[in-house]
Amino acid sequence: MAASPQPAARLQWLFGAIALPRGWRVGAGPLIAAAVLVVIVAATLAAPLIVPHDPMAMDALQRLKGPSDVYPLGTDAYGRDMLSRVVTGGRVSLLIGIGAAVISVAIGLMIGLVSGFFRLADAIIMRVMDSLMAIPSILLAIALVALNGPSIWSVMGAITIPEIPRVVRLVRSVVLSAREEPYVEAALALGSSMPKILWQHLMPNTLAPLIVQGTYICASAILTEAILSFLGAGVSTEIPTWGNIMAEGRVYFQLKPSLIFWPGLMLSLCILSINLLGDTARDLLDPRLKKREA
Amino acid sequence: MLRIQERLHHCKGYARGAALGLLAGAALVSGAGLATPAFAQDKTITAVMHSGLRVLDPIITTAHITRNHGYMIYDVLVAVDENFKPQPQMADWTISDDNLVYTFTLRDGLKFHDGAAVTAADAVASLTRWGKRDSGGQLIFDITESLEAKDDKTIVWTLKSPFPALLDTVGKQSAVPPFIMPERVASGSPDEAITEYVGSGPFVFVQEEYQPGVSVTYKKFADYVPREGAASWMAGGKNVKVDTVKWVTMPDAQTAINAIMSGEIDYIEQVQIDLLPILAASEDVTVETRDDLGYQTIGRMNFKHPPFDNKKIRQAAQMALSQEDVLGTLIGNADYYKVCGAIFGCGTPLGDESGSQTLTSGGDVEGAKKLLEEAGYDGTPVVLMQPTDVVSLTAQPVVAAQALRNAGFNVDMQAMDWQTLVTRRASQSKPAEGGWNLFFTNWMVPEINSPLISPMLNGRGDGAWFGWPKDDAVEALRADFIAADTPEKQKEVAVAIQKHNLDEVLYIPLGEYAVPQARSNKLTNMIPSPVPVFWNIEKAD
Amino acid sequence: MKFKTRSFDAAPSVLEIEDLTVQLAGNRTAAPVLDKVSLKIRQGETVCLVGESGSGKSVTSLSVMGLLPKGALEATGGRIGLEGRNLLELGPQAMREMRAQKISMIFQEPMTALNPVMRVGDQIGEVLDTHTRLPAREKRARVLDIMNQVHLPDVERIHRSYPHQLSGGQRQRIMIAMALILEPQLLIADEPTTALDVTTQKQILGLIAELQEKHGTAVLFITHDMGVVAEIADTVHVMKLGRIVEHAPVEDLLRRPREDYTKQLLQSVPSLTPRPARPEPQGGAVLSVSGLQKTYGAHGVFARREATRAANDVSFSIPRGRTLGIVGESGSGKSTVARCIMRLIDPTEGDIRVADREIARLSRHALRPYRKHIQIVFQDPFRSLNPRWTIGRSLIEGPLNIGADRKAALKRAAELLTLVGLPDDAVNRYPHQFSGGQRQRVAIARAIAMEPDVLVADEAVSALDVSVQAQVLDLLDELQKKLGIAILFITHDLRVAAQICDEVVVMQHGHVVEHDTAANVLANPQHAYTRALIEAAPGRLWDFANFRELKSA
Amino acid sequence: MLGYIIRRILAVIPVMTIVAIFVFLLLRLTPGDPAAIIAGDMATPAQLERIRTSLGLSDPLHVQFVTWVGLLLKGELGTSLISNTPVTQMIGQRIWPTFNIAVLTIVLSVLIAVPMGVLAAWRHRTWVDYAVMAFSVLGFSIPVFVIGYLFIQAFAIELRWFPVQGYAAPSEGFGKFLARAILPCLTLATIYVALIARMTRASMLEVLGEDYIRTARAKGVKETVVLFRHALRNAAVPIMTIIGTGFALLIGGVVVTESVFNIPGIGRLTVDAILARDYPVIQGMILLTSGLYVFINLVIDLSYTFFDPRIRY
Repeated sequence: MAASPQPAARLQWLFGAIALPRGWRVGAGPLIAAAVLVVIVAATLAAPLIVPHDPMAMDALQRLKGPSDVYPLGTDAYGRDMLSRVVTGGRVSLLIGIGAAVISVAIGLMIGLVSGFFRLADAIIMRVMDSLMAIPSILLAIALVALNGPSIWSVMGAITIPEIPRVVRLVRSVVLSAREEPYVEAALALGSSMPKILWQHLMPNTLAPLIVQGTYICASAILTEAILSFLGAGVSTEIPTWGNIMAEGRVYFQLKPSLIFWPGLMLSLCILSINLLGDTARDLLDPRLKKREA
Repeated sequence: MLRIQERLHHCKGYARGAALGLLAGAALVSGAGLATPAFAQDKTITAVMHSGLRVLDPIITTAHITRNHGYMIYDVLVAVDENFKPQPQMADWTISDDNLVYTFTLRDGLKFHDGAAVTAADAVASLTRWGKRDSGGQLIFDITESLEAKDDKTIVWTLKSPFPALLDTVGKQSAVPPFIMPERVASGSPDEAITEYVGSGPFVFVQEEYQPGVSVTYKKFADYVPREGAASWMAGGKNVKVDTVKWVTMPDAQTAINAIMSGEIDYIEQVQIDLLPILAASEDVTVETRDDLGYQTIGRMNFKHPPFDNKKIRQAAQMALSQEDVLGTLIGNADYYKVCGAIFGCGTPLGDESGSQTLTSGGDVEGAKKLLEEAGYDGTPVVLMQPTDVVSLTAQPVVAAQALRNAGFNVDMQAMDWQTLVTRRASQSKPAEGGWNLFFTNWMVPEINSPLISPMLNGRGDGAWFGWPKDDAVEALRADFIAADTPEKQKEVAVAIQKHNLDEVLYIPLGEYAVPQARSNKLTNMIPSPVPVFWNIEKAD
Repeated sequence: MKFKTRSFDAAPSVLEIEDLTVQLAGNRTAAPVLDKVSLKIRQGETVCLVGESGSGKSVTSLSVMGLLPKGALEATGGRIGLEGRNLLELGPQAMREMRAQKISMIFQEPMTALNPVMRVGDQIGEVLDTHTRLPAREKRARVLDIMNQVHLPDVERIHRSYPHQLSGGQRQRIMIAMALILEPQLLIADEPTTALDVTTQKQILGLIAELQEKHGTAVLFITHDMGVVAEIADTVHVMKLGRIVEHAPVEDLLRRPREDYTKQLLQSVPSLTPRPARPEPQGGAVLSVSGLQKTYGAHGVFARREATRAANDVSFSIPRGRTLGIVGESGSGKSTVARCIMRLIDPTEGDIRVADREIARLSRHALRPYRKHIQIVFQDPFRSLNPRWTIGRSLIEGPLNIGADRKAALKRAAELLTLVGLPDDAVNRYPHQFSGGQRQRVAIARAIAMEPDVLVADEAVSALDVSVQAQVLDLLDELQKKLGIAILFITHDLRVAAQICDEVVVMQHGHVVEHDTAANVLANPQHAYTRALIEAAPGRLWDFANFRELKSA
Repeated sequence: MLGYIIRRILAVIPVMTIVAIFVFLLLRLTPGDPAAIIAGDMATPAQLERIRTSLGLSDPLHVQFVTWVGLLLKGELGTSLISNTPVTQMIGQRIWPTFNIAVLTIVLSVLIAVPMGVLAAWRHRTWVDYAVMAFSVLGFSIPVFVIGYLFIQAFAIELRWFPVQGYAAPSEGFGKFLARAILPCLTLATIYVALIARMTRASMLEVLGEDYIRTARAKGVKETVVLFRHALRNAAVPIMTIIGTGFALLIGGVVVTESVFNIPGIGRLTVDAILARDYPVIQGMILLTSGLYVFINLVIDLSYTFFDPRIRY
């Protein structure tokens, strides 16, 4: 281990004891994935500036048209420009994905830390988390969206809540195993207080797995948004998302597959990239795999 | 299927524990199924209807699928034919000269599915229950002196004052026809759903194969005696020529189309017009319009809250809208929609298009802007409810929102599922506090083709339909209509109501459209009718 | 001390390794892992391969077995000759056939080397399945026979047991049975007793010798323990950094080491002779423990486990500037005692007095001011420092907790690093940039930064190579002299205890069986268990550091 | 073991209680009115109120809750507000298609995914590994309804190998069942296969680095035996765990797949019930699926003892 190349010292807080595996190098896959993601994110961020049409503007005479100079990807059932919608749709989809990841990780981290270190709280918290886990997330999400109306925030919330127990469990298990580490016991012996140990020694251990988990949550949130839209419980169609563009287009699947194809392609490319990056991060950060390489 | 029932009883009997008992029982006996007994010689029509059947009481609900179910297993005393003329169905009638006493006589051979004969008492109970529920029925019962069974076959209905449209109302095919049920069933409260489904209609409901929302099976009622004569709408001889009719639900329109093309089903009640090109490729399937009257799509404002408590602003909104834009987006194919400014429907006896020029000619955005300015619109947001899960209602709000914005309205379009919408539209709260300003819905033309039955023309304030206009003028006109005893007079009043409606903007007619059906070419002789009926129809092998 | 002296000049050679070179896969420019290693083993001979960690001992053995990790290491040169064939040139199928039939191997960790989910009888039988076609009954008979040969008790029961149901010694016997059932010519034993207690180690070493005798097997024995070498070797090869630096018959090597490295290695081996007694201490005890008891388990409605007493009625005290050792085998309760004293776990009964204060029943919060008086150094140098923190941050954590100024604490940290023999710029570096011995120094510096009265060293040198071990022991000694700290030294190694302790407590099954001065315990043990421990210590009659027999023994 | 099972079953009680309270409150706070669905378009507010009263929806919340819990304790789930059918009967009708499809999916997934994962781990960092990983990432990245449509288009419409839609019970003939079930199962299996293959690979990679694998190789055992006899069984516990937690995923997929392939299962029942605010059905279904989830995970935990003799409860 001592001889293997080290990550830059600046990243040490994240990598912990884990060094880059011997001979490890980033393959073409993750690089392409990162490039794709950058392009998609940049395009959606700049959507208002670059799209050729107002993604909401309808034209009853231009319904379901094929690609043309005016409409490079054709139009949808309301005569709206597909290209503009697909590009704009990424904004909300990515917002939901990233939002769900960040919120569920943040909340899960807090609850998990508490649960991992305080036995009394643990029993209660874990019962509640078990219950939340037991409710099928998609049903919970549909019910929550029905409750709050199909706004972006309620969809994001509906996707976030079922993810929280998973994050809590992850954080808790990391904390439980890390608190057995001698350096934590040493900190205890040095008179450090519980909150300090929790935050300074244990919390950083959870960051690497949480980053990995966060990418997966992000990917699955984007996918869940699409499924919720499919089931009629997604974001209001007034705001295009990849999910509701596909949901609107699914009726025309045989007739005009491009209505599903383009948003589907963007969505899949995006999720694929996020997942690939998540996998790469995990390979990099997972000490168990590391052990095998050493 | 039967086995499942037994098993359920078994579970209840012996494992009356947690609900999980069901699961445990289920897990033990794997591989059981919902076998539909298949008889090779049976002629079965498998039909995909526009929605799943969940409510089996055709009186408690106005849902079309339940009404259609009602026509399968129940029969009616009187029914209108395709010329809008009431015809005898279960009963013939006589009317006293003073137009106050209607005497109905049941025809011979009428039997319920449980074998009992249909009696006048059954009919009286059924009419009474219906009268508490149906708005047209309520009008009649308001002036009813007595309704009684004189003997087993004779029903006497005595009125306090004449009601010229009584037969039309009793014989109407929508939304709540007075289906005749056994007295023991019909004597229940109209607010509590019935639990026994025995009728005297041409088909028998097969309880064991009923799966709410998924499928329902009807068998031919062997003892049904059809009336003489050809079938015409709900009237005439209901001759059943198949053994079984099975309604199945397919939540995915694409799936249904693929299924009819591969011969897995025989009939689709409503085909989405955009998908017709797929069916055009099939030689085995015919696409046609069963019902020429079709549907009217409408917008309704809330009269209780700003900005639409102001008549000028209502007019401005109406002026901004274009039927062509709405229909073009909703339907797309001009063969299947029709710009029509008549609130009673084009092609109906009362239909008239007075006052609807802006609607039918593409809207007048400039005029709307001017009106808005005159009215002093202060930018109060218009809360527009958009259902996300009903295909035939998704386009109207989107198009309207854009038109209203173009005219200078501040529109707050809120998406929700249809169920939330129907709940919310019943709320009289302020729009910002869970109320609303504008929503859209569709009616079958026969449901709105007369001032008597069209719910939007009720002007009784809080007692009116959602939107709650307080409009004494329209109430007076409706009274005139009830009193009108010739078709000419009726038409005259109807035209006045039409003009009044478009001036007051009680509701905005947004045009008519037809929904084609698709049938396998094995099916023949299906009669044209607003209600899809399965009598007369034949199926080739 | 009696060494093996049999001559193998006439014996045919079994294995001949010539100029074996192993390199990192795909990286021919890096220094080779094995550099032209040559080695010869003759029939019946025991060849010991000694060296510190990273010297290439295990890689050598894995090369012979053809088990080098794929894609990580590859043999790039030389020859491994067995029965005239070059093993490096054999295909996978042919190599598989060699294994267990011609060469067998046993490994260090009998816990992990056996498949945890297979019955041990089946695991032995699998060797027969793989290489022979015996009928089931005969197969079973042979398995039971070899199990008898390795002196397993109640073989019928053990045959159908899973590894976790057996003790460490039994598991290693299973491994040996598995390795020898087909009577291979060569047995490679890779640190087979390192994970075992000394008494078990003695039995296993005896067993290997017995079977070797019986079957005439040649043994390649890999170890870092010179004591073991002295006990079993015919010939010794010393490895360092992938090369064999010296090889000789065992007695020659121990008496007349030629290379400096060998000498250094031998001089680092701590002697079993206790250190000279130090003057009696003045002043009272800084740590005193009385009637300490720790009971595990046995609550909960459905728990069926019986309560286990990990420590029972343990009492001792340490004066300032003195070292008390707790010695015992695994499961003796010595670490439990250490953790109770540190209040990392809560003692069930008994008193612990630190700085004149009873701390056994203080709440976690109330305890915090007393933490500074007693500090601990753990066994594993890789896990006892937070890998995400710089050395400096780790060092000032404690002082900051007791209200020190950050700047002053950092300055003090640099001083402490110098004190433990590390460059003072190490404050800005991370643990992974240091070796195990250096990290252990940092851990010691962190502990003494609190200026404690007592330092608990829980197996603090057990994971280190002997040469490093010696340095760390010296450091502890030096610090004690300078700072007057009392040390509670927990170890399983009698040699280490002899070198550092003034007093020794011997523990067995949670009880203290003997408590006396180090000299008395080692030279004149009273308890049978203590005697057994001492007798089991390999090479106990040899004074490695001085290349001669132990005089006083 | 028995003590453990009893303890686990007792632990189900608080979990299910929390689920029950949570679901009940969630639903009752949801805007929506089953009476409006029952009554249809033309109902007046007064009529709705009367129907609501007759359904017991006008009672105070705690009264409704007590009524419902009373039913539960009697082993009943109540009656659908919309269709007036006992919920147990509705679930009884609808559970079999879902159950059969789910079982077939799991079997299919395990049969496909485990060998894939084993192969990938064995051939770590070769094209085989990369191909398996690529597939499994892809499986996570395409919405399940798109996969369903693609399968329909390819196998039902273009190739005409299978029917487009529908469900047939195994009692109608296993061939008929299989013909209709195979496409939905494959659709559902895609994500499940991805999940299990990943986990199998990861778990196998870890196990293959263990000492006893080296021991097995040192015995001269064949590679296939090493992989399937020694490694796979040791790698089984995390794989079983993921099969259990993946059950939740399966329910999500079932909801969608049942729509796409028109299968009358409990997934659609639940979605329809949610959209119609049919409270007793939703409550019953969520209780059932939650209970099922807990039960399956208990069974899986118990199965660990089969794979790993060290685990004793």
